[in-house]
Amino acid sequence: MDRLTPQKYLSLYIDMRRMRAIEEKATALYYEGRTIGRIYSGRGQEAISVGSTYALAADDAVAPMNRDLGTHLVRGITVREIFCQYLGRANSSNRGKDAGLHISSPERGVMVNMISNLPASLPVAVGIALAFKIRRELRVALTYFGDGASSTGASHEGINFAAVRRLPIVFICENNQWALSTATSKQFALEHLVERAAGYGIPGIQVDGNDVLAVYETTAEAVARARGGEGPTFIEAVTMRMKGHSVTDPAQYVPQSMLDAWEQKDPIRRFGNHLRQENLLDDSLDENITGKISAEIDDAVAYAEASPFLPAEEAVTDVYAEGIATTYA
Amino acid sequence: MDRLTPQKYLSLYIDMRRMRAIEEKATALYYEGRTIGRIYSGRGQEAISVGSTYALAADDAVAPMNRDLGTHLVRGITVREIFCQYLGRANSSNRGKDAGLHISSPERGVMVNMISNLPASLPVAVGIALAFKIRRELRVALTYFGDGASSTGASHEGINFAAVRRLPIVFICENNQWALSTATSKQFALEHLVERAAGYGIPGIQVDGNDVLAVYETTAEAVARARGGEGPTFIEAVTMRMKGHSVTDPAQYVPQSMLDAWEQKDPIRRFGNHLRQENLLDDSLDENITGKISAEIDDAVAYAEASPFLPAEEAVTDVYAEGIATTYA
Amino acid sequence: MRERSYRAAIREALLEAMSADERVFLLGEDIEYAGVYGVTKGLVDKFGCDRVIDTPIAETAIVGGAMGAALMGLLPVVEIQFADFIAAAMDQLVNMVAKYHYRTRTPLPLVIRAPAGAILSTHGSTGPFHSQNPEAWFAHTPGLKVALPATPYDAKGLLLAAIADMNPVLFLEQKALYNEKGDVPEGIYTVPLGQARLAREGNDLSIITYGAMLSPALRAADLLDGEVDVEVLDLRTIVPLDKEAVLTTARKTGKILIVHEATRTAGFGAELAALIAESAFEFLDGPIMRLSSPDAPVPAAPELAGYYLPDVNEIVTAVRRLSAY
Amino acid sequence: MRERSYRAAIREALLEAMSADERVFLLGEDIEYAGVYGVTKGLVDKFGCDRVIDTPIAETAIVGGAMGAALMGLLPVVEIQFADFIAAAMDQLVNMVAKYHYRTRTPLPLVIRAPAGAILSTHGSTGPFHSQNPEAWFAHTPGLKVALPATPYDAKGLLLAAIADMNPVLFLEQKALYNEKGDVPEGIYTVPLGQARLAREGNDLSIITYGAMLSPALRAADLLDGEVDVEVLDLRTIVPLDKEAVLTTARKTGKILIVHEATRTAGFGAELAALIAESAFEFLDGPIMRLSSPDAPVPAAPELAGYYLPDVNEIVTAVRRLSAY
Ligand SMILES: Cc1ncc(C[n+]2csc(CCOP(=O)(O)OP(=O)(O)O)c2C)c(N)n1
Ligand SMILES: Cc1ncc(C[n+]2csc(CCOP(=O)(O)OP(=O)(O)O)c2C)c(N)n1
Ligand SMILES: [Mg+2]
Ligand SMILES: [Mg+2]
Repeated sequence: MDRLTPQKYLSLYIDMRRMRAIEEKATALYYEGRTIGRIYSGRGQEAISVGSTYALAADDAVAPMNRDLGTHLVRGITVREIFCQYLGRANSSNRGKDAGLHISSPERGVMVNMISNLPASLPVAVGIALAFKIRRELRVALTYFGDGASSTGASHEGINFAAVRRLPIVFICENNQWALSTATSKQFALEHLVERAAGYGIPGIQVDGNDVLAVYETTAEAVARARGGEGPTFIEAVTMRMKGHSVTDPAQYVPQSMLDAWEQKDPIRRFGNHLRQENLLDDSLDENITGKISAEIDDAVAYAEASPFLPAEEAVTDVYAEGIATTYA
Repeated sequence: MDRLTPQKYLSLYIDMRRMRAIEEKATALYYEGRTIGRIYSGRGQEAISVGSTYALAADDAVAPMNRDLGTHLVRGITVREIFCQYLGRANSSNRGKDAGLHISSPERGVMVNMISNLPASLPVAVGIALAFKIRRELRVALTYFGDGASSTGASHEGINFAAVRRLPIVFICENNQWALSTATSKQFALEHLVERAAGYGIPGIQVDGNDVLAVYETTAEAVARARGGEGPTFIEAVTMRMKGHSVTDPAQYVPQSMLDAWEQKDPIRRFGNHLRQENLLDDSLDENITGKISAEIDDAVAYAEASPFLPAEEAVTDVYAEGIATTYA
Repeated sequence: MRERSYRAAIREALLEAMSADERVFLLGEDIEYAGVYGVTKGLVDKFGCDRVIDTPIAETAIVGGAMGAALMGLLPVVEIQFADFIAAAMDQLVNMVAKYHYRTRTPLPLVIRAPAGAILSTHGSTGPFHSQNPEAWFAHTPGLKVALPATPYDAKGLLLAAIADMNPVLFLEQKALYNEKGDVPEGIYTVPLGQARLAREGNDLSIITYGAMLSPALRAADLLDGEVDVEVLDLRTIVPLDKEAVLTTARKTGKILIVHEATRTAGFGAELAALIAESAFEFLDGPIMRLSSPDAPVPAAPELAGYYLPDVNEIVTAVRRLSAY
Repeated sequence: MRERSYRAAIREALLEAMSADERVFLLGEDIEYAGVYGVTKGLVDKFGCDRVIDTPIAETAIVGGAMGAALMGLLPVVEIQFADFIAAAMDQLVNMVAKYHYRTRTPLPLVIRAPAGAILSTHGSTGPFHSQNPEAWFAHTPGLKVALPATPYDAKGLLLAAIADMNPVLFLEQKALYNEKGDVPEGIYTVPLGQARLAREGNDLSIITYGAMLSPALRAADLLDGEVDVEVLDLRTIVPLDKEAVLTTARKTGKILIVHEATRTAGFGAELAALIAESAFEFLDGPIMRLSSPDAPVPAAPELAGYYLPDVNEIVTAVRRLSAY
């Protein structure tokens, strides 16, 4: 496993900042009636998708969920692409046929275009790892799922199958304490969800999901293990969903004290402070970053708004693919 | 928990003997073309269903699987009823509409009529336990599933839900080393399947599935825990499927050495020897038992063969129930 | 006249059923809080968490669990958060639940509520995974009943009938209608499963429909007033199907337009067309036409969704085409 | 003429496809050993356990896993042990797999093989959970293709076409046909998805069918020789549907009997009837009739199953009734 050089610290920080700023902008656009679908915010969880995705090599594969905007940014999905998606334009990942952060980009390793049904990407990511293993490629798959999604049969079947075949995959469970209005105490009878890993015979590691370096390092170790043929790892990244389930959810069921306590652990502020201590960040650089991000977002929103929608008749196209997959030649 | 009195030992022994003899007869009838559907034998696993079901109180509920003939016998399903079912007669549990050991008898606490799809009874048994808990009844549900069925999403969802709500239920996983042709090494990456229990936050106990007293005692402890409000227990009963998956499966994929080794641990012979040591059984009593069982079976087969089939037109009846469930009065 | 929304009518049915019969209880994700569409709001305060039970995200455990409770004499009402997610409980539902009475003659009174269909707003539609109309799968699954109420009155009365029914009933709430208002009597009343309602009498042509498409069908009929005299039949339940009502209107007008929001191929409209083509053939004065969503997932963006979903204008056009035949 | 069984034809297709293209691999329960119907027997010896992969009992992981492999450029052929168990993978199949190309324009070449339909023997039928014909669910799921080969020739050719197709294809092997023999050429050939086959020409009446019902339909037609001149159309795939062939035979004879083994209500026969009632109405000389299993689960006992399953005699009776119209 490579340790991150301090030089790279700044890009982690910037990507977390970008993630938050993009989601804030998208939320504002939602209220203006300008987005397609709802916004699902990963506020407070930025360290997870950003930190973990940094641990992947260029030709690894990742299957992010809807609070994993950081994954897209780290893999090089542009802010323009993201706003085109939020605005449902013809040039977006789903071309307006689907909404939300259902973005994929095979050429940049964002291999699975998530769907709403939970956690449908997980078994697919397992299949990607299976392909790597079949072809003896030293590549790794990474996927995410929620504390709530851990209760589904699909998560069980996928993780168990990966464990049995020792597939090169890393499962990150983002335990953000809530699944919509449901607290984790109603989701599982465990003190720590990571205890489930032992039930699959794979290593389980709990990590502070608000500590981007810890997330990076934990993931990098798991990725190295997967690449080394040692099979899957189950990482529980403990964090907190700081907003409602979606932009329409006031989340009154979340105790304010809980939000207050977690606000203290904000991953961006925390890492910012660390960078300042290390003399990698100061006010002027931070303002500079803020400015760059906001320019990037302004550009992207303008670009997206200038982008056309798909013509209405395309509502019924592309249900099937054309061409043939093999000539058996 | 009640310890079994030695006086009751004999009935455990007799029920195991009955189970084996009934299955042998059913297998013979299959080859004569006289049964409906295939026979799935629990040979070698008799201690599990017999021993565990003895641990239930009269108004507890049980959801057996197709190798759990012992459960039916212990709950008082008659041998006549069993052969009527094997022969698909109108007076059987499924009246010929379904086959195999898909028997239920609500009044005797065999609450779920299993289906082939694995392990569909498990979530239903969880629902039974939920009803007990909702109504604050001190009753317990018991269900079985295979090493193979442990890989399904349905088993995960059911066990986890029961764990979360601390429902009064006992899950017995009959690890008979095989799921059709699939060895456990291809089913899970655990040394012992019981390790999965910890992943649900419930007690897991491994028991020698060929030791009927051990099965009884382990189950009785779990039942007591459930009745005491302490929630579910996951029991792994380690055993061996001594026949093919069904009567049509020669099971050439099973190493002969494995069968030979397990033959030494035959649960009936083993318990018989124990009874002899305790002076509860001798040759003449054993012969007497053999005679009684074979008379019981002969009677049952004759009875079943004399029983009519359902009239053909009833193929399309009873798809829906009549009547109303509540008048809201 | 006591006006209530479709949502309120459903909540009222739950509340009155739970008050009248303590065996009735609710099981589902996030239903303590209110449910995504707020239908179960406040019920936990009245009935406690033993009767309004939040579950993990586990549709198979929910449906199987409800069945177990039904076997023990309770009357479970399940909420699946969106009809799209019923697929995650498919095996329990079609194999265990639907076939149970046939195999054992043990009744399974059990209701599965789920919001179905698309909503179109300024944010586009509810998209491919929160808009589906899977009723045809379940109409093709013997052992299940399927209700799709089109009005607040029916929503309450059909739900009360479904809870009182001895069989598993899939109750597909039309999410586009949650805010629609209509006459809803206080107290318990039932609308029998299997009785269609003649929503509008007419002589020239029949629209057969159900669920969210009733209201555009009626609007289309009004728009065509004086031009084509349109009869509109609201099926209310597709299983049991009121075949008599379908055949009666077919025999009366001889021209049939079937309208539903679900996709076309092998949708329930096909069954209606087949029934009529087999049993009212002699009375037909023209081809049996179907209007539905096209054979594609439900797109999200507004223009795509507008194009995709059947609406009043398309119904008007179809009626004109058929009546000109 | 090279005779092979339907089972052998399928195995040959797998073997030849795997030999010709190393991206093709198999995934499923117990397929190393042979599979329950012996279709994959011996393939692991030839191709090794990296290309014939036994899985845990986990239909959702199997279908999802196959999709992931397809995304990486492999060509997975999944075996679901019985079509009845596809329900356990429903969510992956209808929501993730079926809608993927529409949402992303990423092709998903992926075949799901599953034995469907009942077998009747001295031991009764294969019963409620090993006999089902779920094709209509999937015909109502845009994004999937559905093949139901009726002959050994088509079994091989359609499977090779399915593997070469860029879309997810549900390949429903008709388990009643596994031992049926027929002409099967050596080497790779494909039968295009979406091309029906006129299995018998006739002028008086058309039977439209597919899968296991083709053979009783042909026998019925032979029995009626001289009395009614029956045309028999074998659809081979229901998605894509060869609408031209359906409408051509409908226009030609004007009398249509649709036959399938699946249950009646909202079965695929309804779609065929609806298509004809809409697009060949003027040519009809009588009601469109459907013959199918009744709306009930598949019973196990021999007499029940005999009564339940459609057979030659019922087809003959139905043809006579319709031709007398
Ligand atoms: C199979 C399925 N059931 C229900 C839902 C509805 N639903 C959407 S998100 C959600 C909560 C998810 O919680 P979690 O997995 O913890 O992810 P988080 O939203 O906290 O990131 C639920 C219940 C769904 N999408 N899929
Ligand atoms: C959902 C589902 N998938 C596949 C099958 C086919 N099948 C029937 S039994 C069996 C093996 C079961 O193994 P296990 O659970 O260990 O039970 P055992 O037969 O050993 O008692 C399989 C794969 C099934 N019945 N249900
Ligand atoms: Mg969560
Ligand atoms: Mg086993």
